Amino acid sequence: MIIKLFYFARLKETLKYSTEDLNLPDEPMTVLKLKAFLAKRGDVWGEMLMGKLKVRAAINHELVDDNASISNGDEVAFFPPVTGG
Amino acid sequence: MIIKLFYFARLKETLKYSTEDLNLPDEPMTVLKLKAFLAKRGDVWGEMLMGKLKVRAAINHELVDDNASISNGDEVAFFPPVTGG
Amino acid sequence: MTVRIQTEDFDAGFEISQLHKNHKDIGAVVSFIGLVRDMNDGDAVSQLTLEHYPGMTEKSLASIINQAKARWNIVEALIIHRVGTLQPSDQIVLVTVSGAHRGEAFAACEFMMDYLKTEAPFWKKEATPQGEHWVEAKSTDDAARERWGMGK
Amino acid sequence: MTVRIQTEDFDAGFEISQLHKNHKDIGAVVSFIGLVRDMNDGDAVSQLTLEHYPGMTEKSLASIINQAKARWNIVEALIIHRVGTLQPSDQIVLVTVSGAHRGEAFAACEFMMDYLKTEAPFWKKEATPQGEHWVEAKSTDDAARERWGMGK
Repeated sequence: MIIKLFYFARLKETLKYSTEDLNLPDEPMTVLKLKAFLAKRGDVWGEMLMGKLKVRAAINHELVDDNASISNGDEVAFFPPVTGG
Repeated sequence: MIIKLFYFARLKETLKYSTEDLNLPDEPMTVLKLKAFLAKRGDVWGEMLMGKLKVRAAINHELVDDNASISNGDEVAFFPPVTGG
Repeated sequence: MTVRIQTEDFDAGFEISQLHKNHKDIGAVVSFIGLVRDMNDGDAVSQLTLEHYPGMTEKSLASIINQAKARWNIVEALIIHRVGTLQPSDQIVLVTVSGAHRGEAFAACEFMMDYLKTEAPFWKKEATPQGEHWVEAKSTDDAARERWGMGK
Repeated sequence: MTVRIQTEDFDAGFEISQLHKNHKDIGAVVSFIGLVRDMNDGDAVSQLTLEHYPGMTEKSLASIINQAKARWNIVEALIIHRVGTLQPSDQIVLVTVSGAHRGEAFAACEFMMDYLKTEAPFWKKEATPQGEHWVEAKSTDDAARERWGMGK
């Protein structure tokens, strides 16, 4: 399956990615499994997504938990806790 | 002693007084005693000041209770519960 | 800190902007505007007349601001209250508070309105199709004031 | 109900007046303005940059307004949030709510700010004499949100 990924704020800056299209094996996928998958790309990815930093995720513009399911065509975003207002 | 009296809102309208200077016997005076004194002026005074209506009082611009003491030269006001804002 | 009693309307936007202009330490401004509604307790209201107690009113509103300043860390506060004859949708009152943080500014602004409603010497008279009548004080306003847990 | 994300400044007074203009059933308008402070957690702030997640931001703010409308009897609500580069004392956000009664308007406005602070996808980066850094989320904001007692 193919998903669209977005990164924001500190994640975008450190990973040097703001968006990418990602091809994933056709098997059940959750936010946590996606983080683990991306963490294998190397040190900074593991630190950012599976390290001590709090990372929040959204699927199709809705805030979700680590165990939320990801489907083909979804837009998934990773970002730090929000600080607007 | 001499005090200055003010009436507001429904009291002013019904008593047909907005302000008056009042000469009182030189003895200890409280808000409650003053109300009783004024109530003797007649029906509408008794109804307004000692009847079922809630009446609030101020001495020299401060909200006070019935047992507050009144002194020579004080400005005393009677009015219904406030309804501003 | 400013208190104004006036018959004229006020420019809420201008007044609010004055409360944070040139203050780089202000992060939050909370404002309340009260307006004349054309219905009150089931009566159609065509006009509202506000009477007050000159002299006491100003002191009462200043005291409300001082109590808010004693309880919360706020920078500026303003109360403008109109008197005289008003029409539905007219502005009656503006209470605005500025401070570093939003929680204290919200609390101070609501506190000031709850105290104003129960302590400041204003009285409203409504004109309705059935004639004119004085507005009765509301027990919900007393309850709102009691929440803040201070003596009379 | 209106949501706007913009780089330009806004005229808070005009926006607030639009929320009660021609509404004779509105008795209360509560407004919050958030501003850039020149100090934050002990750091001197010379500039603030706001990033957001286009698409999600608008939905998130609309959802916050809808949640407020479901909980309180309010008539109109508006959120304007700026993005891009701001200076100390610049306006960041306006949340304004109108309704018949003040208690509900105060609650809805504060609720919307508490939710915006913890749910809307905005991120602040501060420029200080020590360089630029991302602002950390505050546990006090989470606590403020928890007060309203709803699930995530």
